[in-house]
Amino acid sequence: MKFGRERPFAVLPFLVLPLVPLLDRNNSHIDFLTNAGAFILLALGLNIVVGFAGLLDLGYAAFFAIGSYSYAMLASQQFGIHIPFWVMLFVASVIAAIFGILLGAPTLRLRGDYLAIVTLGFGEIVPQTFLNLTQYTNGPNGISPLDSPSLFGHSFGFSATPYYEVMLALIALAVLLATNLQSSRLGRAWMAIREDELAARHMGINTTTAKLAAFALGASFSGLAGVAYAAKLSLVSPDQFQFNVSVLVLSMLVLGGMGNIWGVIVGSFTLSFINGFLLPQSTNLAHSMHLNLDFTNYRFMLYGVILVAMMLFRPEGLIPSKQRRAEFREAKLDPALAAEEQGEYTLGPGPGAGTGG
Amino acid sequence: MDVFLQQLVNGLSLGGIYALIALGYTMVYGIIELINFAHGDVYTLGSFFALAVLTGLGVSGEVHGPALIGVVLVTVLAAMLCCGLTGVLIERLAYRRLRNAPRLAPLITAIGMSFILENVMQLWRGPSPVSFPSVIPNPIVHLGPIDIGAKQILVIVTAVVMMFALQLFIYRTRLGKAMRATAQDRDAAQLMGIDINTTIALTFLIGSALAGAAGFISGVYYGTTWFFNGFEAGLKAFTAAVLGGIGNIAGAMLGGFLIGLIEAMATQYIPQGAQWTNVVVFSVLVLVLIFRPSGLLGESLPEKV
Amino acid sequence: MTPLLRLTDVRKTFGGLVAVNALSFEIEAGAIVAMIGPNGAGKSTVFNLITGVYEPTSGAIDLDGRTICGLKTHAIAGLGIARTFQNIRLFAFMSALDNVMTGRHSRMRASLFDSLLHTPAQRGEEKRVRERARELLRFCGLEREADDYARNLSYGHQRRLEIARALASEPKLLLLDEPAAGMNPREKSDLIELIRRIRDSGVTVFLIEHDMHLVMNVSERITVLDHGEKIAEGLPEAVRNDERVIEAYLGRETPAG
Amino acid sequence: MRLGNAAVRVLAGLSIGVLAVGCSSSSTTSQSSSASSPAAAGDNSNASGGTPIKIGIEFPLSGGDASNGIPSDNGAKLAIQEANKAGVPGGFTFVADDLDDAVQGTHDPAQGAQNTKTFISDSAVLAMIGPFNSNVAKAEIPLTNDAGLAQISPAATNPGLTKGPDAKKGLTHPDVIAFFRVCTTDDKQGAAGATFAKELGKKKAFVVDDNETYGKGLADVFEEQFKAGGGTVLGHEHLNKGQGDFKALLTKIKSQGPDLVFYGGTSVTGGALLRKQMGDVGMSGVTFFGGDGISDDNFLTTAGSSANGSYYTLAAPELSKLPSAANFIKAYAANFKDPIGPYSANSYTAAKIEIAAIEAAIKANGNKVPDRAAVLKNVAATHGFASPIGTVGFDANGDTTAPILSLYKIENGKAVFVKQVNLST
Repeated sequence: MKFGRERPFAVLPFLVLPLVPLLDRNNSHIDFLTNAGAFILLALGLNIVVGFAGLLDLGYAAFFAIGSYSYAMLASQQFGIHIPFWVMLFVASVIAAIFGILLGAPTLRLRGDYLAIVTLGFGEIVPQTFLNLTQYTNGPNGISPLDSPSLFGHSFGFSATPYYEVMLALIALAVLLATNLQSSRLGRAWMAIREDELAARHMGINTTTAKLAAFALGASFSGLAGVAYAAKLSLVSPDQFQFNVSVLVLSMLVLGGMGNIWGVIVGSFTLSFINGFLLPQSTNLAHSMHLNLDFTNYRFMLYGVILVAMMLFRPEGLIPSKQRRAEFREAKLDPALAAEEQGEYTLGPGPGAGTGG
Repeated sequence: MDVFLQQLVNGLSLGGIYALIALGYTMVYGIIELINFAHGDVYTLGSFFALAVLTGLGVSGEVHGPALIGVVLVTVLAAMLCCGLTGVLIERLAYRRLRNAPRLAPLITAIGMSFILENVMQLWRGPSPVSFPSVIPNPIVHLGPIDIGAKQILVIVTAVVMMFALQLFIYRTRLGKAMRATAQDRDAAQLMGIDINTTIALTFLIGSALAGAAGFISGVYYGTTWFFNGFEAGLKAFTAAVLGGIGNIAGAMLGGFLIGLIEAMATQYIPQGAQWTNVVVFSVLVLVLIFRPSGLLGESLPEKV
Repeated sequence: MTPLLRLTDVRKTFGGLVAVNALSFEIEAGAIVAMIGPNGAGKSTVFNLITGVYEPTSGAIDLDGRTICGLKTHAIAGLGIARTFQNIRLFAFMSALDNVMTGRHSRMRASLFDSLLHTPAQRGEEKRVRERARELLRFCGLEREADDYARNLSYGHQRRLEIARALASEPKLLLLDEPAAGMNPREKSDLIELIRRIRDSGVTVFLIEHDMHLVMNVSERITVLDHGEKIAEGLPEAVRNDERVIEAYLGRETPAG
Repeated sequence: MRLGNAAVRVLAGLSIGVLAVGCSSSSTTSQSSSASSPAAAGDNSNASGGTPIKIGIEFPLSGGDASNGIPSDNGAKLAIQEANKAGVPGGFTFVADDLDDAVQGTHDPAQGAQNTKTFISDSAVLAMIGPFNSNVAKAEIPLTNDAGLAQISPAATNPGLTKGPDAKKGLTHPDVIAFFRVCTTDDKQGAAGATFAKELGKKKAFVVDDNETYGKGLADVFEEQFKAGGGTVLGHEHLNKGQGDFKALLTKIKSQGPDLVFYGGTSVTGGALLRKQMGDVGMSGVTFFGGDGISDDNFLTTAGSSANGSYYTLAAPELSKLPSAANFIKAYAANFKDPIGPYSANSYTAAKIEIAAIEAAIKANGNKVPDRAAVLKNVAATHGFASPIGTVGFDANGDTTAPILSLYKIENGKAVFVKQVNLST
């Protein structure tokens, strides 16, 4: 990927977006944007696992939980430990990455759909464990309040703006790192694994290490998002990290375009916008017109429809990576390829995709 | 010891439900290697279909005498038929087009279908648990120190009977042979004149019909149903299928009973065990996949390399 | 002198099926060596054993006098064995250039952090690797296809791209699995020339091939495999006239020529 | 090309999108926000032709929890309607600004916190009613405390919200509390439950809860109080979310021979099924006792005939036994289709208190819009306030000074009032 020339354009939003709080003084709007930002961060992380390396992770919310709980336990009255927010960003991403490796190491050799289910199981175990370990986590009550971050002695307080700016900075960092990864030795290795794992091994790629790296990096992004989100909310509770969060983030990827950083951002923002703004506003509108309609009840239907419709009609997403579009489009049209596609279980095309015959 | 035996019964009857769902999972996986994530929701849908039929028949409590057989037959068959057709519809809409797509594409649509079904059921019957008429009388049989409800026996027996019926179907009938051939090698099966689309649709029909039966039985057994039941039950049933060896009919039943037993025993013997059952079951899933991905009864499908 | 590659009494069984039995041979550095044999003789299995896809049931495989049995495929690749595949296995949706750069993986040093941060060292390396990859594409006559998806190349070009990708790792030993399959006579003669140039650049070449004309033309030594066992070995002329070889081939169908 | 064009297009789209959000959102709220900015409100206050003063209301209004939230929401709205009809000093109009904290049918702390921030950032909101659930309150209390926004919950009964070592931990203003409640707390409810249980002659209890804030809190207090009163607690188990088969758990419980099963939680999270399945394992003779979480129709319909013989406490008075509630019940029925809920009157009372506090503050401010601090001060000073649920006031923690509890028994599929206690000290 030749990214150099486009970098100025990539930088532009990060110059403009920080000014939004100056234009829009409504705290709830900024708050909404900040939450959307946390999900963009999650989506960027999951994109490394699913989009780059082609491993379907259905328990991604578990790492989000681990990041959030790390902050809650190490930066609150819970144990009287008060590690600064900025340090915790780093610490929690490392903790999340370690859990990523712990989960990944034994499971990454599994076939893709089995891996998906193992991660799903992990995603169920983690919040349940946080719920059950009452003496450390306050069980269902969750941990609250959490330390408010501060910068140069100024506490963030309850205004959304500083969190918004931090979130933007984290997203900028994540975009930079993800873009770097994509055009690097490791990024190529992931692509190769996705395309043909056996051939990748013959190139000297240690597929286990490369997949572990994807898992760990994806988890660490999620850990970052967890810290920022928990600090902003000043609360963690186990019910914030259910399966539907994992599916929501996956839907963001599928909608925007797996593998494409900008696509993922757009997909993520679009879904957050629909969720946090469009549906509630439509509901309010309906109520004001005395219609007993609650559009927020259709939220999960929406995720479902996105997953199904996108996979059927535009599997490469709204803003696809060129490579992914080719993979999905041409792979589907090529019956010879379809016949060959039996043994491999990654999100990429099967072995020998499209080159044989 | 008495408690142990009683928990054995509890575990087996809970596992019977899982086993019935797991049969459908394993059939679909066996033939197209797809984790039909929506299967658990088809099971819940079965209970709602059954409930609708019972309401239509005006049944609100226990039924006795010959009428019982009639009511049960009508309800079960209707639920099985509706679920079977739903399964076929899902396959047609969400999976068939993706049969040759990258491996995980249909898994993603399956998750999507699951969410759609859940939401549809929520809109249909509301977000709270709905009560279900008990239909079948539930005399308690005292076997020494153990109490077994008639419904518990029903669940266990149904699971075993369905398993054997399915085995017979798959190994003794022409359609079953077509299914096995398709599972082994789709292209070769096609060359031998087997209609792949029909065969796969049939698999979904049977698997989903079994889920419909399970839905009715669980409704009667628990006296309630809920739009979200299928998520966890489905996940556990999948765990059961994996534990038994996915693609293996007998394995699915064995796995279902084992998962039920694991839950019951974890509840009994782990201090404050009730809150840990899910963690235990999903840990079993993770461990089985890591250490014995082919499951207890090994693998019934040749590895396709 | 230690041979570059030595197989000693290698046996591989799949369940009850014996794929390779009591196979021993050596390859000297700097040679072009071929392995022939009827379909199903176990030739590709030998390649898979050498590259660590399978582990031998018994016997030893040494590279430069050091055993490579039990090593993982990627480690063996790192030690200097590269290969192409019988049914081309390119990274179909990556550009030709990216394919070759990926082939360079084991010779690259960039760590996870280099990849994340694009350190100056990483950037320098990327630049060098990209240049080297372009050179290799030129070497294989693919300079104009550098930015095309691998799957969009013509069949002959795909075969050559596999070779370029394999060469990117600077192997000591290059395994070519039926490199001429599906090529027209013109492409075949280009291939012969390419194989010679590769050997002249210092890479030992070991190929499996059905095309007798190509094999006799290019190879310096030939090993003949039938039913997983070596039935003949030697110079092309000698092998051509070996009775067991003729029998093995004539007993079934004549090899495509 | 490559990423180039795509990236540029995306960025353009993104920035346009964000700007559009900014613009459209500011336009959608422009009517309210122009009126709500403090300066504007100050300017308009003299010519205050119905200038709205908002009361933020925050309940689960969709999904399964809506059956709790909507009757409570209605109660608060009724009080606001009445106040507007009676005329507000300064010519202001009260506006009920209600937000839903349910996500996918269940109350959600994060959503509650979000809603609270929305209220806080809208300066027209001078007081807040809600939430219904304790875990939601837990997330909201630090926010309203920081903003100095008076908040009264009609139903969040977890004692730890206001009392105990953790209650004030991390509050910006631990000395100026902003969270109040008119319901009786679970420590009183749990304790009353333990007392009632003993009065029923029960000695060996097994405690089960649904592992949620409310249920676990209630169950913990019951356990403690039941033990303190000389009873034996054989065990305490927590349910898994979404679980439906409790036979294994009940077998375990049965083997220990309790004469009472206490359940902390709601019908939906397992209470109803637990009771139903007690019959299946031969425990129908054991008394089932719960808190207000099982005081709904769902318990009666799901548990069916097995529900009979169960007891539950309600952290509110039995309205039909209170003469003061008669008018409220009539007015509610005249205004709303939804049946009255156990906490409708509490919610009505909460709104009444806030309205009185705001009106007093308006008067004290020369008929201009008062600030939140003045409202908060008035709310905190509430005492001897006559309401449908009796005479209420707040203690130093913000809890009601008139904790009234009622006990019900289920007979023939109906809840029958047994007795009522006032635990005020």
